[in-house]
Amino acid sequence: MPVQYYIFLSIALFCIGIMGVLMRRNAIIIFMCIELMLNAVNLLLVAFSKMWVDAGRIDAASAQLFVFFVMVVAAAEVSVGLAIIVMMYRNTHSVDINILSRLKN
Amino acid sequence: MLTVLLILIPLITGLITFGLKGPGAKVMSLLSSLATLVIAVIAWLQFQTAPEALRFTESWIPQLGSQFNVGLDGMGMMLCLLTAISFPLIFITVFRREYDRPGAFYGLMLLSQAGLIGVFTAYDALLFYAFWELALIPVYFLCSMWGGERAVPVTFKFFVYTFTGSLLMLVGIIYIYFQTPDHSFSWTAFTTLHLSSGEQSWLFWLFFVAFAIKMPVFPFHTWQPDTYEQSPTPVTMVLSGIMVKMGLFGVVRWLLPVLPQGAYMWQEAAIVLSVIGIIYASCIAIMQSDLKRLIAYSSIAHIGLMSAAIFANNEQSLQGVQVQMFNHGINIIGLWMLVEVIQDRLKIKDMNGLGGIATHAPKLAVMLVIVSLANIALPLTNGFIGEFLMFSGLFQYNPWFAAVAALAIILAAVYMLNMLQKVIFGESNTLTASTVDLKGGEMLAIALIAAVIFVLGVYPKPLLELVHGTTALVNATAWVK
Amino acid sequence: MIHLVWLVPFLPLLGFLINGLGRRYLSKSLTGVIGSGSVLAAFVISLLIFFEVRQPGFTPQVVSLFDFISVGSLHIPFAFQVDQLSALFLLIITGVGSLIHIYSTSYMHEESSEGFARYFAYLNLFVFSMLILVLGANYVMMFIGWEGVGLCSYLLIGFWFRNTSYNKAANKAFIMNRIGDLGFLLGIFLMISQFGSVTFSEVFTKVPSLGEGSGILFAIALLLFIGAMGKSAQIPLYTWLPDAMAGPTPVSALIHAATMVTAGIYMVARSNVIYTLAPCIQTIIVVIGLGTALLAASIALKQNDIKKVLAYSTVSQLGYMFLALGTGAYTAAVFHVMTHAFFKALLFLGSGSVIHAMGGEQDIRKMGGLKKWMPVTNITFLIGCLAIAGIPGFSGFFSKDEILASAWGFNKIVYILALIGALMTAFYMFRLYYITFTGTFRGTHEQEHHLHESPAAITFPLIILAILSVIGGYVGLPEVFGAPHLLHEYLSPIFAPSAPYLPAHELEHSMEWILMGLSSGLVIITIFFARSKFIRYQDSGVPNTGIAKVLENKWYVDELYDAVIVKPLMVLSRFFEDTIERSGIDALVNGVGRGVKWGSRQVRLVQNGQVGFYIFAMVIGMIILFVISLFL
Amino acid sequence: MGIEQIIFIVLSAIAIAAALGVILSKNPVNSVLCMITCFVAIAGHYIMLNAQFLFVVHLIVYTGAIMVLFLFVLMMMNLNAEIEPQKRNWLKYAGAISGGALLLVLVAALREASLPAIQTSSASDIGLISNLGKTLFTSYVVPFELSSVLFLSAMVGAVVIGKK
Amino acid sequence: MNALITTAVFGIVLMFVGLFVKNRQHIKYYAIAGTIIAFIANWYDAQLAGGGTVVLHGMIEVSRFSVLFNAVAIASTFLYFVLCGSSFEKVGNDVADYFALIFFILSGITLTASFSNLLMLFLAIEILSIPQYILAGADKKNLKSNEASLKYFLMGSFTTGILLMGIALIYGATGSFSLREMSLGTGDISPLALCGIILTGFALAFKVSAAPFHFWTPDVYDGSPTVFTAFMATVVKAAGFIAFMRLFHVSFAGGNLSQHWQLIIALITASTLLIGNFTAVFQQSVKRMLAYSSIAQAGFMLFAIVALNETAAQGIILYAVAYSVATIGIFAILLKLKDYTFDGYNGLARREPLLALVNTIFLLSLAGIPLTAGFFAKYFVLSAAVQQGNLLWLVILAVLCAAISAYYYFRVIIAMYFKSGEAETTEPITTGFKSALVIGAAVIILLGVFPNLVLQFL
Repeated sequence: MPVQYYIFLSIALFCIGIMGVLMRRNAIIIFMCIELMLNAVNLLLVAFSKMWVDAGRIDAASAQLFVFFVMVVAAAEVSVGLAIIVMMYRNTHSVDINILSRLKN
Repeated sequence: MLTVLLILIPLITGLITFGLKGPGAKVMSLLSSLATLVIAVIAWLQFQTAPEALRFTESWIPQLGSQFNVGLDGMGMMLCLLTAISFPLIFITVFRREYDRPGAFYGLMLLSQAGLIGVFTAYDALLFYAFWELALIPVYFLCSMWGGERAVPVTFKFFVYTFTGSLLMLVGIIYIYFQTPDHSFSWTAFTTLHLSSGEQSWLFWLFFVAFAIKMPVFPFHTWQPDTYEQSPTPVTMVLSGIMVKMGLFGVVRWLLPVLPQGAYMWQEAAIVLSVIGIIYASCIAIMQSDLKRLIAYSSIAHIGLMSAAIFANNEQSLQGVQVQMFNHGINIIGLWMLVEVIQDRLKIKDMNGLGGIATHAPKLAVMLVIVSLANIALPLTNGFIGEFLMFSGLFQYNPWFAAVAALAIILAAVYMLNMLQKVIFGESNTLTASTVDLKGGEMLAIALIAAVIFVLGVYPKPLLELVHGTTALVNATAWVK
Repeated sequence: MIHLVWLVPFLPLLGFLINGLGRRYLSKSLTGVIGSGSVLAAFVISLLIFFEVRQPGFTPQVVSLFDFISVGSLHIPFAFQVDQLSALFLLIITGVGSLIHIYSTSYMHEESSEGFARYFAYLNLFVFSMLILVLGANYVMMFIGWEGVGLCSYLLIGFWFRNTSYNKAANKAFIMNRIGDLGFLLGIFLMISQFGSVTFSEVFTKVPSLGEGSGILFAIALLLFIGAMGKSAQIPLYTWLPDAMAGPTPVSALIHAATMVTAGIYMVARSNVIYTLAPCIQTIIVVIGLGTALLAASIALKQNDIKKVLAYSTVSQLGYMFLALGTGAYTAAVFHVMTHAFFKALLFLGSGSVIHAMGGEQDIRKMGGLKKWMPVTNITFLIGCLAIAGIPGFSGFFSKDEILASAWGFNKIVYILALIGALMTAFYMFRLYYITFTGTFRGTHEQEHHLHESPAAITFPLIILAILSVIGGYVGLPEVFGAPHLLHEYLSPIFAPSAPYLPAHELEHSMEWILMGLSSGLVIITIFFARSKFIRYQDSGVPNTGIAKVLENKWYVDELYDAVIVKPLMVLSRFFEDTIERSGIDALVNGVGRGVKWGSRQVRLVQNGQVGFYIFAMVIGMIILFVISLFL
Repeated sequence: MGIEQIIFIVLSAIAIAAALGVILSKNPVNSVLCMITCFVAIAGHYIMLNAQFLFVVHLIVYTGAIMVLFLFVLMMMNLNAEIEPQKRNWLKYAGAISGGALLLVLVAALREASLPAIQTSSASDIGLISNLGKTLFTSYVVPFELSSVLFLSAMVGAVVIGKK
Repeated sequence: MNALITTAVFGIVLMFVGLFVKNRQHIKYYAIAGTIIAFIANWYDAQLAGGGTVVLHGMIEVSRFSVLFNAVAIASTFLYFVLCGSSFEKVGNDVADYFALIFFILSGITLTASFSNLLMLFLAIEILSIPQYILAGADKKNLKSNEASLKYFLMGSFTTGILLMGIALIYGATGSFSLREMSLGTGDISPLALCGIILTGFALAFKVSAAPFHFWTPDVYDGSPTVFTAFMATVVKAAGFIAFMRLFHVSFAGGNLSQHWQLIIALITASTLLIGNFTAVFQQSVKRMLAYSSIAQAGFMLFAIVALNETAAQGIILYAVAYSVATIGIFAILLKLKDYTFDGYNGLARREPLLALVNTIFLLSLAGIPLTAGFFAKYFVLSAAVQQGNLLWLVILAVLCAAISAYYYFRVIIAMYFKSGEAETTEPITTGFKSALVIGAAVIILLGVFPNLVLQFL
C-alpha cells in the first residue's frame, strides 16, 4: 500500500484541524482542533515509521518514540491550556476568543 | 603615537568633563583643546620630517581583519590642525557664556572633537565608519539640548538623514571588504583592490550619498539651514567649520582612490549636482533675512564648489579643495563667531532689525568685513587661493561648468555685501545703539582668525605643500583602475 | 633701484597698517603725514625707477618675492614686473596719488580723527592695490590688485556708511566689478589650461603660436575684456561709476577718474599681443568703446550734479581710450590715460574745492558766479576743461587727437562718431564751467556767506595738476610736429611684440593737419555755443521733456537693468526658495518621514487584536510563501 | 483491493468524517464526541501500522484522559448548549477556503514524492512495549528525563494559573 | 550539559525555596546564586568540550558555540534577576514559582544551542514555551494578561502542530531525526523534505516573531507583566534564533540545499523588517514600541539565518548579547516608571541623569550606533548577508529600516532629555540597581569597542 495514502490522510486531518482553528471561536474547540492537528502528525509519523521499518531501517523505533513524546507534550500542553482557558472563563465568563481583544494596534 | 594622543586627549578629557560642575568644565575643555593643539603642532612638525612615524597600528578585531590603524597624510594633518585650532577658538569665544549643564556641554564638544580627529586619521574603513558616527552623536545631543526652540525635530531630521547616508556607506564598505583578497578593512587593501566597473558604478552611489548628505550637496542639503539656524552657535561652528569637511574628506580619502572608475563614470553627474547646488544655494541666500540661514546657504554654495572641484579631479582642483577645506573652516568659524557675538549682545538674528553696528562696535564691524571678504574669496585673503584653484581645476574639466559655477562669485558678493550693509552699516536703531564691542577673549579669537586669513592669503605655500602629497596620491590612482 | 620695487607697494601698505590699526590713537596730522608721506615716498622711489627704466637698453625685470601658488606644473610667483608700462603707471598712480592725499588732508579735515585715519588707511590700501595691479608680473597678481582696488573702491564709496544709499552705491560698484572680474578670472583659467602659465612673459611668447584669429585667443581676449569692461566702466557695466560719486570727492578723483578705472586700459595694453592677434575682439572693443563714449557723453549733457557730470565724462573718456585700444593705438590709449589722469583729477579736485566751499552742495543749478570767490579753483578748473575739451596746446588735445587719428585710420564712420563725442565733451564741460563759475550766485545767503577760496593743501594740488594738464601732452607730440613722440618711443618695447601684426595706418601729414584743424575748430565753436547758452544761466524750473528727459534719466539704463536682471534674479531666487526648496525638496524629504508615519498608522491596524485573525493571517502567509517556494 | 485497503478506507472515512464533525457541530459536546470517534479511528490505523504500544497509549492518554478532561471542562463551564456566538460568515468561509487551499498546496507538493511502500502484510514487532522501552531507556533517556522538566513546569504552571 | 542540569535542578530548588523562605524579597538572591552556579557549571563544560564537542546519545551536542551561548544566556538572566528580580512580587504571590519557571525556561534555552536531534528541538521549544504561556498569564486578575496568555498559548500550540508536521515530513524523507545523520541530499530535494523544511522554518519563524508569524508578539509582550516581558523579549528570543540557526546550519545548509529556502527566509526577513520598523513608529506606549522593536531586531537577526556562515554565527552571538543586555536594561528602567508611554519619560534626564544616560546607551545600541555592541551585532549579521553576495537588496532595505528605527528609539531619548516633565518613578532607585545598570552599559560600550571580548571564545 503506497504510503501516500497515509500522507494524504494525515494532511487532510491536519488541514481539517487548521480549518477548525480558523472557523471556530470557542477556545476549547480551537484547542481540540489543535489536538487534531497533532494527531494527524502522529499518524503520519507512525506511517513513516512503518515505511522505514519495511525499508529496513533499524532505528525506526525512533518515530514511534517521537509520537510517544508528542503525546506527553500534548498532555502537558493540555493541562496548561485548560488552566488558561479556565482562568479566562473565570474573568470573562466566556470562552469566546474574540472577547479578549484589548491588545491591538 | 602622537596620532593616538590626538584622539585620546579630547576623548578622555571629554569623559572627565562630564563629571565636572560649574566653571571647571570650560576651563578643562579649554586646556584640553589647547593640549590637543600643541600635540597637533608637534605632529605637524614631525610630519615634515618623518610622516611614517605618525602611523599607529594595533590589532582591533582580528575576526574581521580590522585594525586600529590611524595615521596622517597631508590632508589628514591639515584637517587635524583645523580641528585642533578651531576648538580652542570656539571655547575662547564662548568662554563668557554660561551654558546650562556645562559639564555635559563641554564634554560633548570634546567628544565630537575626538570623533572628528578620528575620522581624519583613520586608515581602516571600519574605524573610519565608527568615528564617523561618533562625531555625529555628540553633535546631535548638543544641538537638541542647547539649540533653539525648533531644535529637537530639526536636529532629529539631520540625524536621521546623515545616519541613513552613513548606513548606505557601511553597506558599501562591507561589500568592498569581502572583495579584498585577505578580507581586510585597511585603506591600502581597499585602494589596491580591483573592482569591476559595474560594481564600482553602484558602489559609488552608496558612498556618494553618504558624503553628499554630510557635505551637503544639492539636493541632499535641506537639513542644513535648519540645523545651522537652530543649533547653538559653538555647535554650528563645529558643524559648518569641520564636520562638513568630513564629507569632502571622505570623497578624497575613500571614494576617489577606492572607486576611481565609479567616480569617473558618475563624475559628470556629481559635478552637475554640485554646480546646480552652487547657484541654487547662492540664489536662496540672497533672499534670506536671517543671518544664520544666510550663512548656511552660503556654506552650501561653497561646499558645492568644493564638491564639484573634487570630482573634477585634477591636480589643481584637488589642491584647491584641500586648501579650501582648511580656509573655509577658518572663515566660516570666524563668521559664526561674529554672528554669535551679535546674537549674544542683541538677541536677534534677523538682519532687518540690525544696522549701524559699525558706529557703535567698530572692531566687530571691521572683523565682520574682513571675514566676509575672505568668505567671498577676495585675493590676499585665504579664501582666494582655494577658490582660484578649484575654479581653475573645474575649468580644465569643463569650461562651461566652471563658468556657471563662477557665477557664484557674483552672487556671493551680492548676498555678503547685502548682509554687511544691513548689519553693520546704515543708521543704528535703538537696539543696535547699545551694541557692546568685542571684548577680550572674543577679540583674541577673531583676531587670530583674521591673522590666519591674511597669512594664508598671502603665503599659502605651507598649506599647499602640506596637502600636496595627498593630491599626488589621489591623482596617481585616479582613473587608473 | 629696481630690486627695491617691492617698497613701492609696501610703503602704502605700511601706511594702511599704521593708520588702520592705530586709528584710535593717532592724531589727525600724524595720520595725514603717514598717509601722504608713504605715498610720496613711493612716488620718489617710482621716480627713481622710472629714470632707470628710461635708460636705453633697459630690459624688463621681474622681481620675484616668493611662490604664491605652486601646484604641479602651475607656478604663480608673487612677483613684480618692472618695465616701461608699469613704471609709467607707477608714476601716475603715486604722483596723482600723493597730490590727492595731500588734498585730502584738508578736504577731509572735518571728519573725526578715527574716520580721518580710516579714510587714509583706505586710500593707502587703494594705492597699494593699484600698485600691485600694475606691478604684477602675472595675471593672478594683476587680479589680486584688480580685486583689491575694487574692494577699496567699495570701502571708499561707502565711506560714510551711515547713509544707506551710499552703501547701496558701494555694493553696486563692487558687484558690477565682480561681474567683470568673473570674466577676467575665466580668462585666466583659459590661459592656464592653454598655456599652463599666467606669467606675462610666458604667455606672450606662447600666444603667437596659436596663430592670428584662433578661437581660444578670441575667448581669452573677450573674457579679459569683460574684466576690463567692469573695471573701466564700459557698456554694459558702466552704471556703477556715476553712482560711485557717493564717495568723498578726492576718492572720485583718484579712484574713479585717474587710476582704478584705467586698470582695464592697462590690462588691454599689457595684453596687447593677445588683442592684436584677435582682431575680431578689437572690433568689439572699438564698438563698445565708442558706444560708451557717446552714451556717457550724451548723458553728461543733461546732468546737474557737478560730480555726476564729471563721472559721465570719465566714462566717456574711458570709452575713448578703449576706442584707441581697439584700433591698435595702444600708445594713444596709454597717453590718454596719462593726460586724463591729470585733467580729470584736476577737475574732480576742483569740483571738490567747489563742493567744499558750498558746504556739501553738488547741484550746479544752485551755484553760479563762483569765480568771484574762488580764483584759483576757477582758473585751474578752466584749464582742466580746456584740456579735456581738446583745445590745442593742452594735454588733452594731443592725446585725443592721436585717438581720433587712429579712429580715422580704422574707419571713417568711427572717426565721425568719435568727433561728435568730442564735441559733446566740450559742450558739457563748458556747460558745467559756465553754470558753476560764471553768472550770479543762485544758492542761499548762508552759502554765499560761507564761500571762500580753499586752503593751500587743496589749491596746491590743483595748481600742480593744472600745470601737468597743460604740459602733460608734450611727451606725445604728433609726428607732424616734427618733434619726437617721447611716449611712443618710451613704450615701444612693450608694444613691440604686437607691432608686426598691426595694420599700418600711416596718415598723410596733410590729412592729419586737416583732421586736427577740423576737430579744434569744431571744439572751439562748440565752446562758444556753450558759452552763449550758459554764461548767464538761470534755472528755469521747467522739467525737461522728450530726449532731454531721457538724457537726464540716463537713458533709463538703471531701470532697464533693474527690470532685466535684478527683478528676474529676485523672482528666480524667490522661486528657488519657496517652490523648489520648501515645497519641493524639503517637502519631499519631510514627506518621506510623513510617509513612514502614515504607513505606520495603517500597518498597525492589521494588528487588530483578534487571535482568530492572527492565525488566519499566518495561514495565508504560509500559503503564499509555499506557493512562492514550490511553484515559482 | 485487499482487506487492508478496505479497512484503511473505512477507518479513514470515519476519521475524516469525525474530524469534520468536530469542526462543524454546533454543540461543543458533540464536537468532543466526534473527536473521540476520530481518535479511535486513528488508533485503528495504529494497529494496522504495527504500533501496538502507541495504540494503547493513544487510547488511554487521548481518548481516556485528554478528551475526558475537555469534556469535564466543557461541562464545568456549562457550555454544552449552542451558545457559541457565530463568527461572521465570511471569516468562516475564508477559514475554510484557506484551510482547503493549504490542503491543496500540500497535496500538490507531496503528490510526486517517491517513497518506499508500506508492506501491510509484514508485521514487525517494533511497536511492542519491550522494544520501545529498551530504546526509550537507552538512547532516548535524555529526552525522557527532560520531559520531566516539561511536566514539572506544566504542573507548576497549572498550579500558578489555576489556584485562586 | 552542566548548565542544563544545574538550571533544571535550580528550577526545582526554587520551587522549594518558595515553601521555606518566608521573605519573598530574599528569593531573588537564591535565583541569582543559581545563575552564578549555572554559569560556573557551564564554564566547566567549556573546559570539557575544549576545542571539540561532546555528544550525548546523539541527542545533545555540547560545542564551544553552545557553551558560549549558554554563558551569554545565563549571564543575561543574571543581569535580569539583578535588575528586575525585586519586581516579581508585584505580579503575584508565587514569586518562587516564577523564578522556578524561568529556570525551567533557561534549561530549555541551554538545549536550543546544543540539540542534535529533532526530538530535542521539539522538547526544547516546548520547555521554553509552556512556562512562557504561564508567565504571560501570571497576573491572573488582569484581563490583558489573560489575553496575552491565551493568545500566546493558542498560537503557540498551533505552531507546535506546524513544527511537528514539518518534522514528520522530514522524517518521512530521510528516516532519521538526528541532525547529523539525516541526509537531505545535495541534488534534487525530495518534496517531502522541502515541505518539511519550510514548515519547520515557519514554526521557528513564529518563535522568533518573524513576519507574517509575528502577530502574537506585540500583544503578548504588551499584555504580559512587564517584568516577564523583559525576559521573554530578550533571552528567550535569542534562544529561538539559536535554535533556528542551529537547525538550518547543521541540517539544511549542506550542498546547495539552502537555495531552496533562502528566498523564503529572505522574504520573511524583508517583511519582518518592514512591519517591525513601520509599526513601531506610531506607538504611544514604550512597552509596545519595544515589542515592535523586538520584531524589527528579529528582522536583523534573521540575516544570520539567511546567510548561514561563520560571520553569521559570530553575529548572532554578538546580537544575542547586545540585544539582550540592552533590552533588559531598558525594561528594567521602564519597570521603575509609573507611566509606560513616551510621555512617561519626559524629563527623566533631570530627575535621574544616570538612568537617562544608561538608557540612552542601551537605545543607541539597539539603533546600531557605532561604539555600542549593537553596532557590531548589526554589522556582523549584515556583513554575513553581504558575503552571501546575492542579498544586497535585502541589506540595503535593512539599513533603510535601521534609519527608521532610529526614529522610535530616539523618541525616548528626546523625551528624556529634551522635553520637560516629571518622569515619575514608582519606587526609589537604589544604588545597587544603578550599579547593575552601569555594568550593563559598560558591557555594551566595551563590546562596542572590542567585540573580540566575546568573539574570541568562538
